Amino acid sequence: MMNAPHVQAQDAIRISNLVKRFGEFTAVRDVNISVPRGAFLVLVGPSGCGKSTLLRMLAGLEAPSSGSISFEGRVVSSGEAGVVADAGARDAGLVFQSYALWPHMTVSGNIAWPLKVAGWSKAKREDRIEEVLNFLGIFALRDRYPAEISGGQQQRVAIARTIAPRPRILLFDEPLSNLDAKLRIEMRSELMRIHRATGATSVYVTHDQVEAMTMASHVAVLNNGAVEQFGSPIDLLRYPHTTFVASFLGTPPANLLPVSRKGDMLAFGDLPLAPAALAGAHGEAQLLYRAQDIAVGAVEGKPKLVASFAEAAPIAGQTMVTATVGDLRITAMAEGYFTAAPGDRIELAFVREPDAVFTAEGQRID
Amino acid sequence: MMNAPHVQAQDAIRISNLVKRFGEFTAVRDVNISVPRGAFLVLVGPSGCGKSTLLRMLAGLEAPSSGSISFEGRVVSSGEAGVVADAGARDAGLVFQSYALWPHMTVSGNIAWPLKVAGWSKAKREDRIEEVLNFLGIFALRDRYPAEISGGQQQRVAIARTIAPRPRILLFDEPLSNLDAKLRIEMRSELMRIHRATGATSVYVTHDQVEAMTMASHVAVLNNGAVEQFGSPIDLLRYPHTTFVASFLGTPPANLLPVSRKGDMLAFGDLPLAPAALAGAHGEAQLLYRAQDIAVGAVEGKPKLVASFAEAAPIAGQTMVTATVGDLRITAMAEGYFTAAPGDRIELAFVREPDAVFTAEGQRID
Amino acid sequence: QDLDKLTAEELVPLAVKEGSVTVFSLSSRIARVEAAFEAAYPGIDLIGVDMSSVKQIARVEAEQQAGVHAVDVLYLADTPVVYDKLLAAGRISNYVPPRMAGELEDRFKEPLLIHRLSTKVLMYNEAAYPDGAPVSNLWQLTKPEWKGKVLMVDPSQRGELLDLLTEIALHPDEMAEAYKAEFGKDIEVDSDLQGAGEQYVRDLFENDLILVANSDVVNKAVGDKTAKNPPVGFTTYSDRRDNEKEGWALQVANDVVPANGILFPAVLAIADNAPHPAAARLLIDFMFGDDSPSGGPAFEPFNVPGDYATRKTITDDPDSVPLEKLNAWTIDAARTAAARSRISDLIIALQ
Amino acid sequence: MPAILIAIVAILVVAPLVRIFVSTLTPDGLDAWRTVLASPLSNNLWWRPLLNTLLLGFGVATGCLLLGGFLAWLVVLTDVPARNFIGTLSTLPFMIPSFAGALAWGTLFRNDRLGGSPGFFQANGFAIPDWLAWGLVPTLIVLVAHYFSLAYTIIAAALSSVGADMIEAGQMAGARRSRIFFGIILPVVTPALIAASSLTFAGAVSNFAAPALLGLPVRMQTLSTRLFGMIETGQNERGFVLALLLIAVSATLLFFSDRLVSGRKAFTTVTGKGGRTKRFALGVWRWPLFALAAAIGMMTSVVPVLVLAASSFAPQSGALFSNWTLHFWVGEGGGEIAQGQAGLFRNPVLIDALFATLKLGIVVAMTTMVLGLCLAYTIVRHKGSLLANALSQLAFLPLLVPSIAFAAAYIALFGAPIGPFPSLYGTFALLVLAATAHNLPYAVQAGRSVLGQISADIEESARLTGASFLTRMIFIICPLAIRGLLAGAILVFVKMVRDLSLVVLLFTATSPVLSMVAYRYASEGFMQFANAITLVILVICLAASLLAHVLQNRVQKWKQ
Ligand SMILES: Nc1ncnc2c1ncn2[C@@H]1O[C@H](COP(=O)(O)OP(=O)(O)OP(=O)(O)O)[C@@H](O)[C@H]1O
Ligand SMILES: Nc1ncnc2c1ncn2[C@@H]1O[C@H](COP(=O)(O)OP(=O)(O)OP(=O)(O)O)[C@@H](O)[C@H]1O
Ligand SMILES: [Fe+3]
Ligand SMILES: [Mg+2]
Ligand SMILES: [Mg+2]
Repeated sequence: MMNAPHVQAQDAIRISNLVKRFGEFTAVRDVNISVPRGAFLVLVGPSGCGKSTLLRMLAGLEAPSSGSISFEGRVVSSGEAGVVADAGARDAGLVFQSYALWPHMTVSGNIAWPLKVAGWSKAKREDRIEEVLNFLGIFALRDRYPAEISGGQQQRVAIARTIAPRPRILLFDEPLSNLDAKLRIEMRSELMRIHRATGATSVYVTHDQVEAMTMASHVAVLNNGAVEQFGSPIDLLRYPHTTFVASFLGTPPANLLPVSRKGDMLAFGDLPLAPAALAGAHGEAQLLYRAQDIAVGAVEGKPKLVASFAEAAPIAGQTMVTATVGDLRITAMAEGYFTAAPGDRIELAFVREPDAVFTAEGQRID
Repeated sequence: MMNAPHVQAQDAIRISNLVKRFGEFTAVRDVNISVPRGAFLVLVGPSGCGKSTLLRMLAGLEAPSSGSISFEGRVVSSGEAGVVADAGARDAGLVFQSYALWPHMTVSGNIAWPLKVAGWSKAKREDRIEEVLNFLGIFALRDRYPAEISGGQQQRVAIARTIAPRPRILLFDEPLSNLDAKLRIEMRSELMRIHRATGATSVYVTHDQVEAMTMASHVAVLNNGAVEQFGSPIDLLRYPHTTFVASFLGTPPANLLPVSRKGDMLAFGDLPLAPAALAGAHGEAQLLYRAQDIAVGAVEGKPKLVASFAEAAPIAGQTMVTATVGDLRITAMAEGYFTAAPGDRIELAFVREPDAVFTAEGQRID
Repeated sequence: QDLDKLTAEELVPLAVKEGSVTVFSLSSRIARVEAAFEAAYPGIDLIGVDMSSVKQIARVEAEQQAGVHAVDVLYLADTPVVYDKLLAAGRISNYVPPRMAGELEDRFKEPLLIHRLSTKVLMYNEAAYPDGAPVSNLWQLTKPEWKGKVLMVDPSQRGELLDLLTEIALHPDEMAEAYKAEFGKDIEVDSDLQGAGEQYVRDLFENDLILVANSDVVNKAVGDKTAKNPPVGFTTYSDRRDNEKEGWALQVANDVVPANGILFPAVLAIADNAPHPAAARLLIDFMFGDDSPSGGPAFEPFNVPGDYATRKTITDDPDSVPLEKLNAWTIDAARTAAARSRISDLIIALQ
Repeated sequence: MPAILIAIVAILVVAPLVRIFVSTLTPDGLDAWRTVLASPLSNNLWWRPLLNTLLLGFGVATGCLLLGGFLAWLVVLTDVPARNFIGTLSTLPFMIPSFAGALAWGTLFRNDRLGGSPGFFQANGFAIPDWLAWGLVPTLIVLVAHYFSLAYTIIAAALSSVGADMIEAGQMAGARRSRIFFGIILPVVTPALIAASSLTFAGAVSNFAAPALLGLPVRMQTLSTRLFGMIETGQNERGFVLALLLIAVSATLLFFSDRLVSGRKAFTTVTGKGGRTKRFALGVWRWPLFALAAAIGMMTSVVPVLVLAASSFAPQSGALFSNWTLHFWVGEGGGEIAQGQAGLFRNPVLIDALFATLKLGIVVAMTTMVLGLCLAYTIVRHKGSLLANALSQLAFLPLLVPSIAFAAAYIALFGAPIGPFPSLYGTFALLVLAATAHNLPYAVQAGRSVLGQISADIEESARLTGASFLTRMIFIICPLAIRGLLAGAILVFVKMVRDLSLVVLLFTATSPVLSMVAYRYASEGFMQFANAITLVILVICLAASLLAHVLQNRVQKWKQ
């Protein structure tokens, strides 16, 4: 379920058996992750699963309850010793989820301050400030105070402030969440450019599928404080180990249909869908169908299901159609622009074999 | 460029000639929008274009510099009279972009307080709190303080607090931005359910294309404080009036290629793409190609372009491939999983006619 | 006025009808007078509020400007200011009880009725100077051997000390004579000054006169029994009564020419439009005590050694220099009031 | 609401000031203006005292900011041991009258300039030069030791609302602790620093006891000693002129310091995303810093309290540490000591006085806080506007008006019936009114520095629920600002229970307050009793502040 950490001296970041408890509550439980220098590690996971907490521990703002974190082979925090290398000594930059801008400084002041602290000369500072301001498209705002700019602008200031001193480890906590799609694409590729140019190691929390897929060299899916699967993005997408990962990644999200063995077929309710052999010896299973494996409208010779239309969204020339069968949401793809009224009955056809099969508990059956 | 407001008494919200200036800076300029009762108006636009400001004026937190806002035919704010009906008197709820939780109250305290103010009985209050907590999946957090929960959890508390008293006008400022994709889909349909069930009129700011497309009955695209286009979501997507709208909406974003007349063809650089007639009398124009109109790899008899690979993201069984030609980003679709190393040269084929043609200044040519 | 002529017995029924009397008093000992008064005249409630003279003056002025007449009797010192701000402005009036008219010296009846006299006189340490005062002429204090060894409360902070210096200035001839006695030559007065008294004030200041914040400091510095070479200071004679309690050896330097300081009065007056005119008069009469040597319960609270009753029937403490023998000038409110601001300006300039 | 507030401030503050001003326009008054400003006397009457006063004011304000700021940082933002203990010690000095500090200084540093018994050092063979025993330097030190707790109180309140995020962002930048403190933390609490420095400045320039006790022997006059002397010697007009000039000077200074916080800069540290608080680990510095803080506390509160206590036990004021007796507290009357006076606790009026004092203190603290909160709120929410600037200036001035002038103006203004309102002469109401106005600066300054930290959206989200202004104040604003508000209330309470002038001038009390009882004893020369009462007052103040502390902890559960 989880990759054992590669014990390599040159791992830029190595997290071993990391645990963080807040009182009774365990926010991070036994996390083991290692990534080499220059890696771009993306953390994804549901709200409240411990991503920010993990990031804060990496930054040195929070001491682990147990386990340890090493940077380049050097232990920087551990459960026994607490925060060994102080936040400031890690040469890491963190974009806070809450931005944490300094309200009494202008936009450029916010960016300048860390540079001052790092002892940059005035001329170098000014150049750099201008550079990052332009880069984030907020040059015109440089003399405003954080209270005088919009949410997305604040978020960009937070990014600018963090990248300006060129730290060797970059930690991003949902840095683009408040930006519009277009800007987000631009920012994404700019951040990647920076990442590549500086050779920094980055850890990046996001809820955006496309970001996760395009930026990551490594992805860790967290669930409830623990790592559910760790690997390259495309591996996770194509070979999810659990239904949790399967349903969490992918645009549009994959469908999981609970099925039970009916004769030599696995049937969803009364509808036989796939050969029972796929599920091995299991009597109950879950079938993973990607949205593109389900068509809207009946297809000759393919199993079909009547569902109630919920919503439709156009995507890449097709339409992503969501319909419900009982409590189950099923997402299918229709060609061109498709629409219907909520509640309309539509037919869904399973045009391909399931992409994967899982046990009822959610483990993959190979 | 903008629909004149329908002067109808029953318009739930009518915004006329609304302007908001902060000192020198004009954040909202001459906005005119009307929506009927029960409408779900989605505001989209780039970061800093004035969405939050508009919402705050609707909520009565900010007085317009000029123009007016009417609810159900009653003027609630205007440039002359300022805020006529006070924020509290509008029966409107706002989910703040910054959450604006009360840090000294627990999660349930945050939700309970508005109900107390509204004079709900204790029993009703408790029922309702339990209901919204469950609905947002944060029941287990009810006794924590805002500082003790994650960003996404805070955001959900902010939603819970706003919807609990069932206001007649619901204003949402990027309410789901910090939630993971899966939760976001659930929340989206739950919010729609609430919206439909209560018949409230909602105004919703989002950067999420899918949210905009699936939730909206009306969409207004804002640019630089002004309404760039207003209409139903599908209309905006299919018939953008300007390149701004065209490039802003749609997943993946549409491509705009600047072309100039070369003989009887419109050519992008040296590459003839479409008959010059499409551009009417214009010598320069921009062609709109959807991502699905551009294929990766040469296609017999179709114009082709060599570009440099930037990134790829799998989406609905295809791969969205982004490549650059000079400064221009072009997004194309490839079948199946496609990948390459950044900088690799790939061929793009324009497999269909452009979807629309715009002047060099960005106006649509019909 | 009719009421002014009535005797105490005649005032009582009127006063009882009025029911109460309010007095502002510079001394908290008014509480003991209250007990005595209410015992003597049941049915008349005495309301005593203790308040410094300055505050009494401020309050009465402000009240009367607002048209409020709430207080009946004022018992206060600071007579030059009282004279200026209250009497001359008609905010208070003088009342001499018929019983006292014959008994008091005239100077104690005009312009305001004087109840008793306090002092600011030159004091020395009798333990350090067992043979008597080290000073016999005020002018000695301007000589180098007393440089930095004369203390007084800053006369720009306290009215009584300002009055002391004013009184010295008001006796130029005596001061000139004393100068001659001390230095054997006629005094040369600086051209900007008027008379030998003012010259004395200047010379004293220039001889590093030490100013302090309150008389306690003077007493401690001058009186400390154990001190080797203690300074002298101008302070209150009656503080000598604390010698034993505090371990002091304060004694008055009485054989000083031309005088060792001043006697200044505490006066009783009736406020303009007093709401209880009869009771007010009755109280003033009462406060002069009975004919016994101690003055009885009404006067006893004020009968302290070193302070002097104006009533002749009241005997002074045997340990104190009797009033007639005390070599101090008694200030005259009107004259002092007239000269005070000039001296005040002089000492401000000397700081 | 702003209109009502302007009206209230006009009545409570502007009217008395105008009255005082008008009273200097009489021929005598005009003469006083001339004498003070343009005569041979003006040097000694105005310019030199002004110089001394400003030196004291700036020196004390600076010293208080450093000392109070340091202690506030230590208590609020670090893991120093015994934080509550240090916190309490740091609030004490303001409750101890400044004369006790001056006396304490004397016990240690007095030299033989005055004769009498020398101080500790001189007695042990160290020659103390005049400049260290008397004048500006000791006055400055004593005043810093007295007023720093005021700065502490206000700065600590502000620091306790600085969210962890902002500090952590500083840590991420690699800044050392001191850098974060001076670069991030102090600047975001600028409003508190301004408030603290204006209050300590005003306190220092209007303090009488310390410069009188320590300055007069070397003929150092400050404006407050001058002013006191002028009024005391019947030259009221000159006194008022000096007071008005002092007000003008201070108002100018305040005006410029106000500009530091009234621009576009925001100081919001309490945001709608929840606020954790952050404590720095001091590591090896924990105990040394604790020792330093405890030493400061010892010197500034324990020593003066000891001196006070000693002077309530010692029969001879010249020998504070010998022959102690409890007589002045509990002794039976009739004996040799104290002319037969019974001990303080046998004084029948004591209990009455105690209750009267508490009533006065509590009522005035509440009225002042309510008005002060409204004013502070208006000033903060209309930051930078003319209205806010005017209110902020006006609300600050009463601090510098001598009580006696203030009270006299009140009698003159409200003594007579005004229109349909009856005369307030001699009533408790008049006293409360005047005291409210007089103490307003503490409430306003303490309030505005914390209110400015609360981001607007927190209140806006409450407005949207339809909650009225009052409801929002009670349930949203007050709990968030509780520490600053209580700090203000305590300051007002402390000031009020010690105040004498206002009380005797404005109120014809049937039962006296403690300060009157103390005055009685003092005027009779029984300093022991007076000091004992001062200690009783101190205990009351301490109890009040502990109560406030408990209340604050209950309300601020979320900060734990
Ligand atoms: N107080 C202010 N003073 C000056 N300019 C302001 C102020 N508040 C907002 N603005 C500017 O007004 C514009 C609109 O801000 P608004 O918050 O409405 O943007 P928005 O559309 O919500 O953006 P985002 O998507 O980033 O939240 C922004 O450019 C912002 O910088
Ligand atoms: N101080 C605290 N006390 C108790 N629980 C806490 C505290 N801080 C965080 N938690 C809990 O720890 C869990 C992890 O929080 P964290 O902020 O790391 O989540 P996250 O993965 O970043 O979520 P999101 O995507 O919503 O930001 C959450 O369930 C949160 O409620
Ligand atoms: Fe009585
Ligand atoms: Mg988070
Ligand atoms: Mg916004």
